[in-house]
This record gives sequence, structure tokens and C-alpha cells, in this order.
Amino acid sequence: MREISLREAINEALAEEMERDTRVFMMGEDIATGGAYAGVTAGLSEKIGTDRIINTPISESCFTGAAVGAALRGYRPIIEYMLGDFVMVAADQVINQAAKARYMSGGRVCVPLTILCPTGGYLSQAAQHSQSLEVFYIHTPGIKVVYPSGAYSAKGLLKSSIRDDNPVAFLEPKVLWDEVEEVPEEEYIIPLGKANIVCGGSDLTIVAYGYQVKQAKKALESQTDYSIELIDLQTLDPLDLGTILKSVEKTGRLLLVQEDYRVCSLSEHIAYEVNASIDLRSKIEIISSKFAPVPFSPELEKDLLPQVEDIVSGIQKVMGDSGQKIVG
Amino acid sequence: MREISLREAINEALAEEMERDTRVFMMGEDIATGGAYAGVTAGLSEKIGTDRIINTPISESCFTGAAVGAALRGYRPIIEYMLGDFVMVAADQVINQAAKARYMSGGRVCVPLTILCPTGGYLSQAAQHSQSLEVFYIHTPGIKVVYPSGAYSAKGLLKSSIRDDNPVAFLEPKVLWDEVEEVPEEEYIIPLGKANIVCGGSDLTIVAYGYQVKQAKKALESQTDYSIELIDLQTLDPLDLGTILKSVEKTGRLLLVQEDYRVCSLSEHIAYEVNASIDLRSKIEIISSKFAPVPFSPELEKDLLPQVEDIVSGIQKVMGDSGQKIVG
Amino acid sequence: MEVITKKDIEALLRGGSRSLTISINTVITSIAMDLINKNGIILDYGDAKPENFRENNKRFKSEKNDLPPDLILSMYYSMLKIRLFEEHAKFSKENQIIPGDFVHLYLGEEAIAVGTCQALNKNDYITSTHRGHGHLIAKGADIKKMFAELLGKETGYCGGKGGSMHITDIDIGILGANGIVGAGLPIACGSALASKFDNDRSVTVSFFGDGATNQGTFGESLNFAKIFSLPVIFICENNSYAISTPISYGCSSPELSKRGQGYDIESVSINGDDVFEVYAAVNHYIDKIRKNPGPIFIEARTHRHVGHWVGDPQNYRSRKEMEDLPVHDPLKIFLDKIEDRDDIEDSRLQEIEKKVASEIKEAVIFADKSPYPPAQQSDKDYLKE
Amino acid sequence: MEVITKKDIEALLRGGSRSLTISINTVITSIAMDLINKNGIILDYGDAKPENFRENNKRFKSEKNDLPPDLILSMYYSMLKIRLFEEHAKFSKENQIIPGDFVHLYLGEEAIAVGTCQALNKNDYITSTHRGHGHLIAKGADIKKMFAELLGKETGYCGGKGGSMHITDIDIGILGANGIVGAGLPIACGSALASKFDNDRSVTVSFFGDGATNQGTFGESLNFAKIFSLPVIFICENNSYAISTPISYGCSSPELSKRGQGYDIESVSINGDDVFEVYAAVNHYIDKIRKNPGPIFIEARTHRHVGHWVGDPQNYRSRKEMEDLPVHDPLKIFLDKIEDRDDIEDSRLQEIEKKVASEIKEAVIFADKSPYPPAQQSDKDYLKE
Ligand SMILES: Cc1ncc(C[n+]2csc(CCOP(=O)(O)OP(=O)(O)O)c2C)c(N)n1
Ligand SMILES: Cc1ncc(C[n+]2csc(CCOP(=O)(O)OP(=O)(O)O)c2C)c(N)n1
Ligand SMILES: [Mg+2]
Ligand SMILES: [Mg+2]
Repeated sequence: MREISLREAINEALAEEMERDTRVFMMGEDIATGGAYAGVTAGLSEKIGTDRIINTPISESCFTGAAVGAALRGYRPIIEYMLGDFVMVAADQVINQAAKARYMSGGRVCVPLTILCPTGGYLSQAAQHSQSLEVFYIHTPGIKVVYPSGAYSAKGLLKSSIRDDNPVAFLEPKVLWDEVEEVPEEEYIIPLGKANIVCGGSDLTIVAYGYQVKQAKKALESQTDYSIELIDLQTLDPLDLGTILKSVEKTGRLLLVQEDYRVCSLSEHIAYEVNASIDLRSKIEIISSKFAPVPFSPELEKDLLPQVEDIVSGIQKVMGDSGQKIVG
Repeated sequence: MREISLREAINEALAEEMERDTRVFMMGEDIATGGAYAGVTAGLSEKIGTDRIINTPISESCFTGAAVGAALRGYRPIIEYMLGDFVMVAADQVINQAAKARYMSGGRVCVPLTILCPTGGYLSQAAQHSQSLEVFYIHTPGIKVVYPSGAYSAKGLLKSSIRDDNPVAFLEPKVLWDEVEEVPEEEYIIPLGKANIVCGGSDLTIVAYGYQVKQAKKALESQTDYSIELIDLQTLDPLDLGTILKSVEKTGRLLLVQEDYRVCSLSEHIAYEVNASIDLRSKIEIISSKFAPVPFSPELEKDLLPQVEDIVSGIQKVMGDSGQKIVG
Repeated sequence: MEVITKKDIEALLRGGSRSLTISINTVITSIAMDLINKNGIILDYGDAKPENFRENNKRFKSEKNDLPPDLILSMYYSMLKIRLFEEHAKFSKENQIIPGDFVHLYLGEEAIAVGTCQALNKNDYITSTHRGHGHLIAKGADIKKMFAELLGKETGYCGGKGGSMHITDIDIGILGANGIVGAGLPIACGSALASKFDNDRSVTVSFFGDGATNQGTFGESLNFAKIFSLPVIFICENNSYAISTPISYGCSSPELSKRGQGYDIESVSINGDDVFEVYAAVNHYIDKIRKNPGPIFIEARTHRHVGHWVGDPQNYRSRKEMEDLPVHDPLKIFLDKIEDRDDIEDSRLQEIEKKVASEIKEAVIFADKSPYPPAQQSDKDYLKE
Repeated sequence: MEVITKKDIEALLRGGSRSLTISINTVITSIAMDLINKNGIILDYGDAKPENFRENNKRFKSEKNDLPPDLILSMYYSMLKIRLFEEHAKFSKENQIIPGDFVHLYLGEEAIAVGTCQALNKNDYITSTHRGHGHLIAKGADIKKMFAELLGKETGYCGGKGGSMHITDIDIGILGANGIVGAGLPIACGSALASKFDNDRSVTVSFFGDGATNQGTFGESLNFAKIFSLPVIFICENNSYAISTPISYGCSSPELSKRGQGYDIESVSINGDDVFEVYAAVNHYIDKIRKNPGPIFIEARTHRHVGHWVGDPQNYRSRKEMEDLPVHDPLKIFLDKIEDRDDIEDSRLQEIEKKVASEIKEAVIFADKSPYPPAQQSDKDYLKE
């Protein structure tokens, strides 16, 4: 099968959805003029036309609100923050407008809006350009949260996000933009709210999302001691708790891996849910970022953010007291 | 001892700290002209003077940023959002500027800034005026989070917040503004990062903060079956985990109560920490808000937000399978 | 900026004076205002009276008007409906029949919403504010559902979930009231963009207050609308106050239309208390931008006849200012202006008065009789399935 | 607004033309620009050339200058230091010696920072931007610590935690570079408020780009500074681009000083490529606001001689535009202007050149030799104990 990068996969999904539905359009900084940092919009101004690929001024509040307004009018806007961190200058329009409009109207309106948020660290971009902001969205009722782990899931999930009638925050792990994966030419869709079992196993369940799925895979490759099931969440909200619980019921052990800080995070949420309904064979472990803003210097950043080695130790730790090694 | 309301207690703390230190000043909408909704600033423009009680235009981003600028210059600003929900129009200045300035500078600068955030529901103010936003702050490194449960703790905690050299989000449970408590005339301070054991007990630990402490107290009054220890967190970040763990080690049971949603919340965080280090006698329970924006209509809001009865059932549930009633 | 405190008034009184000269950007603390009112001190703005700083645009003024009687009567109907609705809302809030703290009344500002919405079609759009009842009624909202929503009833516009500040009815072009100051402007831009896509000549009006012009979204939206030539009219309802903060203190210049000009947008200041002037201006510009899309900024000067919210003691306004308010009553101005119109018989006005009264009564009874929503509805409706 | 796409160019070529008339608010997609450059198409702005829309303020212009030689040499020193620092930063980034994606160079804009900071005292303050190196150097930052920070070294200004966009040095008045467009303006207002409290006649300068004038904080800050008469100078570095978006497309009017006027702020547009003009203007206004606090808005027109960030292919600029850039080089303009000054000997210029070269070399070596911070430092320093 052909291989394309995460960036190209997003580009294809955008193009295909805009071709499929003329009510889909896009706003963002420099997306029509070649200066867009993400580059996921390359060529769209030519392919789709500049009436629907709208280059905006640096006015995130305004173009977010404009997307809400157009969505209320039946359009299906996609907006891009050049970096996900910049949502903070538009936070009111996301949290108090887009996410609440439907509820406040008693279900009379809907806001089909997709927000592209280049997310995360590992790129020496320092504190204002490296944040993991999934909790900001997950903790807000009224907005779904999607976080693909590579080109394949990105394409299928983005198409579902654009077709969804609700606001969706689509978090792109920018460290993976150039990474290629096999992606079929034919159209496919990955429904929101469904996790993906990357590989099956019986000793331990690892739940991860975004770039951490890739890191977890590497960790798995480096060990053959245990039979490990790896789950890629894909959608963070609504969460596919069913798939997680089913897996942990089987394995009895859970390791959660995320780039985000641990305090008040999705992994702690999953831990709570699992603890509430399953008696485990060992304590749940969470691999996450240390609690401080993301530093610039590579060695500092490496120390702050989860690494493959951390996952490997996490596996050891969960298996440690209770696990039996596979005898090969 | 004399009794004063939460509103008066905050007013006293503000006045005393401004009298104590001329570098403390305050900015907010209508705080010098009698139109301030919170009313915690009543009379300050006369008492402290209008050069330090600054009435601002409706420009939350600007006055938050101005507070950061003045703090970098050695002042100790206090700002008030008329309602805590409005932080969303100033989110960048809080999350990307105030909270990160110190770290990004390698510890060269500090931002002594107190943010007053009237918080929470129970008042039929609907989705944009009733939010619990503690996770927004807790999940961000570089800003402390304080949430008093009444007049007494508010006064002592606010004084510590103002004297702290870091940004502090001070969340006021506005449903309690008019509620009186005994508050000494003499100066006192409650240090940040210390929880308060409201009453001791041996069967069950309840951890709550803000208005939920009052509700938990009512729940305790309505039962005499169990010996329950109630902990008022007071500061949410940094969290006084030591006090919680010590209590739960003794009781072996934990009920967490918060107004906030459960997903990715402080209670889930505490649950994770406790589960990680203590083997409990029964599963942890969390009483929290249902997951939807806060509705306007009183009956709806009552259904969404935690009530005393919910806490009572929570107690039953945790004690249910494992607890032995006090035989009286 | 300058702030007058108790000390200043005491000094004045000691000096035996009963007149205080203040400058354009002065604010007065509530304690000082109390002393001013108690001692009958006259505030003298001298040449700095805000009005003097405002260029009076004569263009849309007219002593007489030649609008057709039906249109005039329709204006009367709408203004009166708002007036009575708000009086009932006030009463209901004061008597705790409406839950919550926040009911912002449109009393005294009726001419802006009505003059504007009379110039709009059903498939034109508006964004509204915290002070939204007037806009909604003028745009044709059902006052039964409105009043029911104010009471938190199941039959309300939002099934009780929204309340006074969140009423929405897209079918008649109401994109929503809003509890966040300044949040409606970007949303209006998006609606105007949709109109460009739809290419149906519809326009969007964004209402907001003088205080909202200091919110970041204001500048962003004016620029955005200009560069994309969006068919949107920004109508600033300048009632001189953002809660207790006078515009002369909070805004860099009391001439708000300057701000529009700063963004290269055609801008005009009008008398928002005169429904005919509002109608003339909005009608003119809507005509213009239906043909030739692009933003317009209108500053409509008006007066808030009551507190910011029901319950506001207004201890920042001088007694004199309050006493002068009736002069600016848009209904009075309206009636004065149609007095010599022979083609509008008193009987027709009385008919309207009766009609409005009975509609209001019906709405209040409807709301009162309606059930509250079932409690378990509380966490429904936040996502579309 | 109008967008030129490949189709438009192809049509033009089919028609045999090699000249394209475009209007003021046109943008060109990168594919279209590629065709334009490949086919040598001339872009013809006609009367709509952005420059023609700008009122040229003659007030601070001078063909000759009578500044003292030491000041002139000091300007040369600073401008050259920035130039060489940036050349080294460019090289280091292009060769992956600097980590990360974001190095925004000040090449070609040196005259603004230098002309401004020469008029400031040590205890005056600045807020800077993502494109901050020039501001920091002009305000007296230590280039050893700067370069070390760019490399992420322990000896850097932020101990490696901040990098290029987050350098701060309060001791010499640098309140911080900033990675968020428009975030510096409110912070500058707060600093100016502190100066009013301190009553020490210090002033604050806020640098920001043309693109930042579309961010909400811009309008909020101008209003805020005006109503509180804050001693702050807003200096808009108008290099005509926000990344690839031309100001003529992104801003409602290319006359940015209009926006300042909209907020009733004394506003002026100057040639930001001429250090003498910048100095004259800033010096004049600083004098003024030290005595009489209040905000000033200066639009300094300049040219970005390189990409938005190192690595930017600039496929949105025409070849012609790029070729014309050297004319606007502030160092060239400076040298031309001092050519007939007999009191400035070539030897002194050469001395400065040597001095700067050796300082830069020293800084680069210092940075290179410095250790990286210990990894466990990563979660230190975010709270003050
Ligand atoms: C972002 C934000 N800040 C503050 C408030 C609180 N608030 C509600 S109405 C109001 C005053 C608005 O004044 P103006 O825009 O002039 O409208 P008016 O009330 O006079 O109609 C304020 C400060 C809010 N709702 N939103
Ligand atoms: C709030 C925000 N939005 C977007 C960006 C991404 N970004 C960085 S620099 C820039 C362009 C800034 O243009 P301008 O203000 O003219 O400054 P210049 O780069 O030309 O010096 C953009 C969009 C950002 N850093 N912050
Ligand atoms: Mg107003
Ligand atoms: Mg620029």
C-alpha cells in the first residue's frame, strides 16, 4: 500500500471533505498563501478555491467566533490555530460559545465545527508552543476531542470530525507530521468514540494516544517478556471506556501513557474508572510529563516529557511484583 | 466572636493587605464605582484610594496583562473578574503569560498576582456564569489555586495569596458570599498548601472544598451512624496530599466531594494518589456534577449539581458493603 | 481619568459650595455620589459635557416623517410590546418569580431595536447581548416562549436551560443573546460570511453596548468585516454606561464612531432614542450593503432608564440625571413626533395598546401555567447525536 | 480582498501578457507566485501601491543630521551588532546548531530597535516579540547570554528554558520577548502603570508587528493606555507581512496610524528603515510623555529582508520585491546619511566593525563552549518558593 505522511493524510481528508460537501470551508492564518506553519493546507487554495480556503488575519477570537456564526447558519467550518497553544486567545469563543451554544439553546441549534490544533512537544519549541491541552477540551461538555496517532487514523478521524454535527477539537501530534504510514487510496472513515486495539495481549493493557502510541510500540518492540495489549484511544471524548475495560478485565493490569501532565488528566480519569469496576492484579501506573511548562533546551525537554525508556520501566513496574514472564 | 460574611471577610483581607503593603493594588470592573457584582470591594475606593483601586474598562485581557506587567515591575496586583467564567477572554494572559513567565525566564522573574474568580453555581445563572474552572488552573504549572469554604478560611487564605510571590487563582464560592462565620478581629493567616481537618473520625474520610464543605457538614449532621473525618482542602494546588493520606490510612475509606465535573478532576487525581499508596477497605466514591453545562432553571440545576442528599448516599455507598455502623 | 471620592465632596461642602465642576473622564465613587445626592450638589460638566464631544449627525434626522401609517403603527406595537414585557420582567424579578441574579432590562432603549428590526427581513440575522429582550421581541420572537424561558419553564425557548441571556431562534434570524460582553461581534461576522456564501443578500446586525467596544473582539471583528467586505451592521447601543462605569471614563473618546473610522469603516452617530432616526439610518445602510456588501458602524446614543440589572441601586448616578431621563423616553419622543399625523388615528393606537396588553397577559399566564422541565433533563442536549 | 490563483496566471499567460494589475488587498497563492516568478510577470499595483495610501509624515525626516558623533557611532555599533548576531543566528539555525523550529530574524529592521532604544534610559522598559533579538541587543542585553540561550545552554539568559522567544532581563528593562502575537501590549501597559506609581518618569515601549494590530489586545491596550494616560509608546514594526499575509490584505487600512487615531492617541507613521528618523520621533515623544504621561502610537515602516522564520521559502514574495530589498537596508541608509559627516572618520567605523566582530565571535564561542543544563532541572523554577 502507498505510504503518506500525517501531514499529507490531513491534507487529503480536508480536500476530500471539502469536495464532498460544499458547506465545508476553512479559515486560518496563512492557509491560502503558503506561510502556514502546519502545511496541512498545502495546495488547497488552488484545489478547493480561495472562497472556501480563507486566509485570516491574526484574530483567533474573531475567526473562531465567525466559525460559530457560520456553523449556526448551516455551514461546516474548519479552523486552524497555527499552534494549538493559541486557543488561549480565543478561549471564550471555544468554551463559552461553541461548546455551550447547543445546550443553552435547549438543543435547538448545533455547531458543526472542527478545530485543528497542532499539539505537543519534542520539538524544542518551548512553553508557549508545546502544550498538551486536551484536558482543556475534555473537561468542557459540548466539544469532542480527537487525537490521532499517525497518518492512517488522522485521515479517518478527521473525516468523521468534519462530518460530526458538534464542535470537535482535532489535536495533531506535530512531532509526527512528517512520519509516513500506509494509507489506502480508497475512502475510509474511523468513527469517533472508538478506540483501536493496536495489538492484542494477555498480561498487561497499555492505553495511549497520539505520539505516545508510537512510543509505546517502540517500547513493546524492545521487550518480549510479556504479552501486552496496546490500545490507541483515537478519540479522547467521548471515551471508549468499553474497549479499555474489556481489555483490562482480561489482563488485570493497566499502564497508561500520555504526554500530558498527570494531575487532573485523562489517564487519571481512566484509572478511576478502571479501579471503580475491576479488581486489578497490580496497581495502575501512569507515564506522563513532569509538571512544569515545556522547556526549550532539548535535554531538559527530554527529561520533562515521556520517553520510550519510561514506558519500558513502566511496564516493568506494573509487571514487577505480580507478573510472570513469558517463558519463551 | 463576631460573625461576618464571606463577602466582608474578603473585603477585610483586601483592605488589610493594601494597608500593609503599598505595592498591593487592585484592578477590576466597576470596583471603584459601586457597580461591582461581587461587592467584595465595597468602600475600598474610599478607604484605600482610587489610585490603587482601579476601575477598568471591560478589557479582561488587557488588565490581566497589565497586572503581569506591574507584577514584573515589583508590584503585587490583585485583579477581579466580575465572574470567574470571564477568564476565558483573558486566558492567554493567565495561562501563557502569568503562569509561564517565571519558568520561561529560567526563574529570573516572578509574578505576584492574585486573581479573584467568583465561581460556581446554585444561583440560576446558567452556563456562562456558573462554571467550576479549578482544573483550568490546576492543570497549568505556575499558578496556585485556592478555594475557601467560608468567611474564616477566605480571609486567612486571601492574605496568604496576596503575599505569595506567584500567581494565585482565588476562587470564591459565590453562593456563600452572604453566609456568615465567626472571624476573629485579630489578624491571622492560613498558609497555602495546607488542608484543614474540619472534624475527626475513624470510619471514613470525606475530602471536599469550597461550598461542598458546607454541604458535607450538613450531610454529617444528618447522620450519626459513622465516625467521619472531614477535610477541607482550602488550597487545591499545591495539594496537601499528606493530610489526605494520613487520614485515609486511618479510616481506610474515602469519599470525595466536588462541584466540578468528575472527568479529569481534582477528585480523580486524589483518588489516583490514594489508590497508588493505600489499600482501601472499600472503593473510593466521587460526588460531583453531572457532565453538561450548568442550566438556568432551578430544578435542572439542582439535578446537575451535587446536593446534600447525594453526599449522604455517597457515605452509604462507601460504607455500604464494608462499614460497620457505630453502635450507639 | 479622575475619581471623585468622599473627601472631595466633604471639602466642597466645607467650602460652602453646592456645585462641582467635573471633567469628561471623571468617575464618582458611590459614597461620594450619595453625598452629592443628599446635599443636592449640582454636577457641572461645563464644556466637557459628553454630548458636546459628539458630532451630531443631522443626516438621518427629520422633524416630520412620511413613513406609511402601517409602518409607524408597527413600530408602536413593537416598542410598546418591549416596554410592557420589560415592566413585567422587572416586576417578576423584583418579586423573585424569575430565578437568578441577571435580568438586564431594555427599558428606555426600545427605539434602537425597533428602528433597526423594522428595516430587516425575516431572513436577516441579529446577534444580541445580555440586554437582549428588546432585540428579540423586535425581531419577532414569541413572547410566550420568552417569558416562559425567563421563568425557567419547559415551554421556554431553551426549555429552561438558557434563561434571559441565552435565547436563540435561528428560524427568525436570532443567532443568540449572549452573556459574554463582546462575544456577539465575531459570531455576526460568521453569519455575514454565510450570507456571502449563500449569496442571498441577507444582512446581519450585531447589537452591543458601549462597554463592549473595549473588548478585544471589537477591533478584531471590525477589521475582519472590513477586509472581507461582510454585509454586517455593527450597532453600538451607547447608553453611556457599562454597569456603573461611564463611557466618558471607560472609553478613550466619547465619540465612538471614531473607532469605526479607525478601521476604515463607514461610521455614524445617531440619536438612538428616536425610532425614526434609527430606522432611517439602518434602512439606508441596509439598502446599501445588500447591493454592495461591507460593514457599517452605527453608534446609537440612548439612555438606560433603569439599573444595569434589576436590583441595581444605581448609586453612581446623580438624582438630577435620573430626573432628566423621561425627556429621552423613546415612546414619548415617538408619540410627540406622530402627534400631527392626521392619518394615524388615536383609535388605532389604542387598539395596539389593547392588543399588546392582552398579548403580554397571555404570555405571562402561559409562562406561569407551564411546567418546569423534568429534572433529569439537566444533562441532555449538550451534544447532537 | 482578492486572491490570485494559478488559474488567473494561466489565463494571463494564455493571453500573452506579462503584467498583472493587482489591487491593494490582493493575496497571491504560492503556486501562483511561483508561476509569476518563473514567467517574469511584473506585478503592477497601479495607484493602489500600498505606499501611496500612506501619508508620509515629513516631521521627523531630515536629509542631514546634527546628532553628536558618539551617538551616531553608538547607533552604528548597535545596528551592526544586531546584523552580525542575526547572521550568525541564521547560520546556526540553518546548520541545526540551534534547536527547534522558531528563529525569527530582525535582519533589515535594525533601525527601529536601535533608533528607539538610543532614546531610552536603562530604567526605561520594553516589551518585545517573537522577532526580539534586535530589541534585546539594542536595549543592552548581553549577547553571550543571548546566544547561549538560543543554543539552549545553561549559561543562557533563561538557563536554556526559554530559547529565542522568551528572553527576559528586567534589570536592563527587558520585560520579555513573547511567543504570542499581541501579548506584549497589555504587559507594557502594566509596566507604564508601575512607572506612574513609581513616579520616576520612566517610560515603556511596546514593540509589535503589523499583524499584531489585528489581535484583540491591540484595541484593548490602546484604549487602556489612553484612559489612564500611561507613559507608553506603542511601536508597530510594519514590515508589510504577517508571515505570508500582506498587510494590505490582513489590515482594514494600510494606514495603521489611523487605528491609533481611532483611540484618540497621537499617532504617526515614520520610515523605520532610517535610524535617524526613528530616533528623532521616539526621542521627541519620550521627552513629551516623560513630562506629560500619555500613550503614543508610532507606525515604523520597514522591510523584512529574509523569511518570516529561518527556513521560510518565501514563496509568496515576487522576485522583483526581493531584488529591491537592498535599497531599504537600514545600514546602507545609515552609511549614506553619514557619508558627508567629516567628524566621523572611517577609522572609527572600522574600529566599531572590529569590536562588534570580536564580540560576536566571543559570544558564539562562549555559547558553544557552555554546557547544557542538567536534565533534572527540567521541572524546577516554575514557582517561586
Ligand atoms: C467578558 C465579560 N466581562 C464582563 C461581563 C460583566 N458584564 C455584564 S454586562 C456588563 C456591562 C456591559 O456594558 P455595555 O456593553 O455598555 O452594555 P449595557 O449593559 O450598557 O447595555 C458587564 C461588565 C461580561 N458579561 N462579560
Ligand atoms: C496569537 C498568535 N497567533 C499566531 C501566532 C503565529 N505567528 C507567529 S509570528 C506571526 C506573524 C506576526 O506578524 P507581525 O505581527 O506582523 O510580526 P512580524 O513577524 O512581521 O515581525 C504569527 C501569525 C502567534 N505566535 N500568536
Ligand atoms: Mg452601556
Ligand atoms: Mg509584520
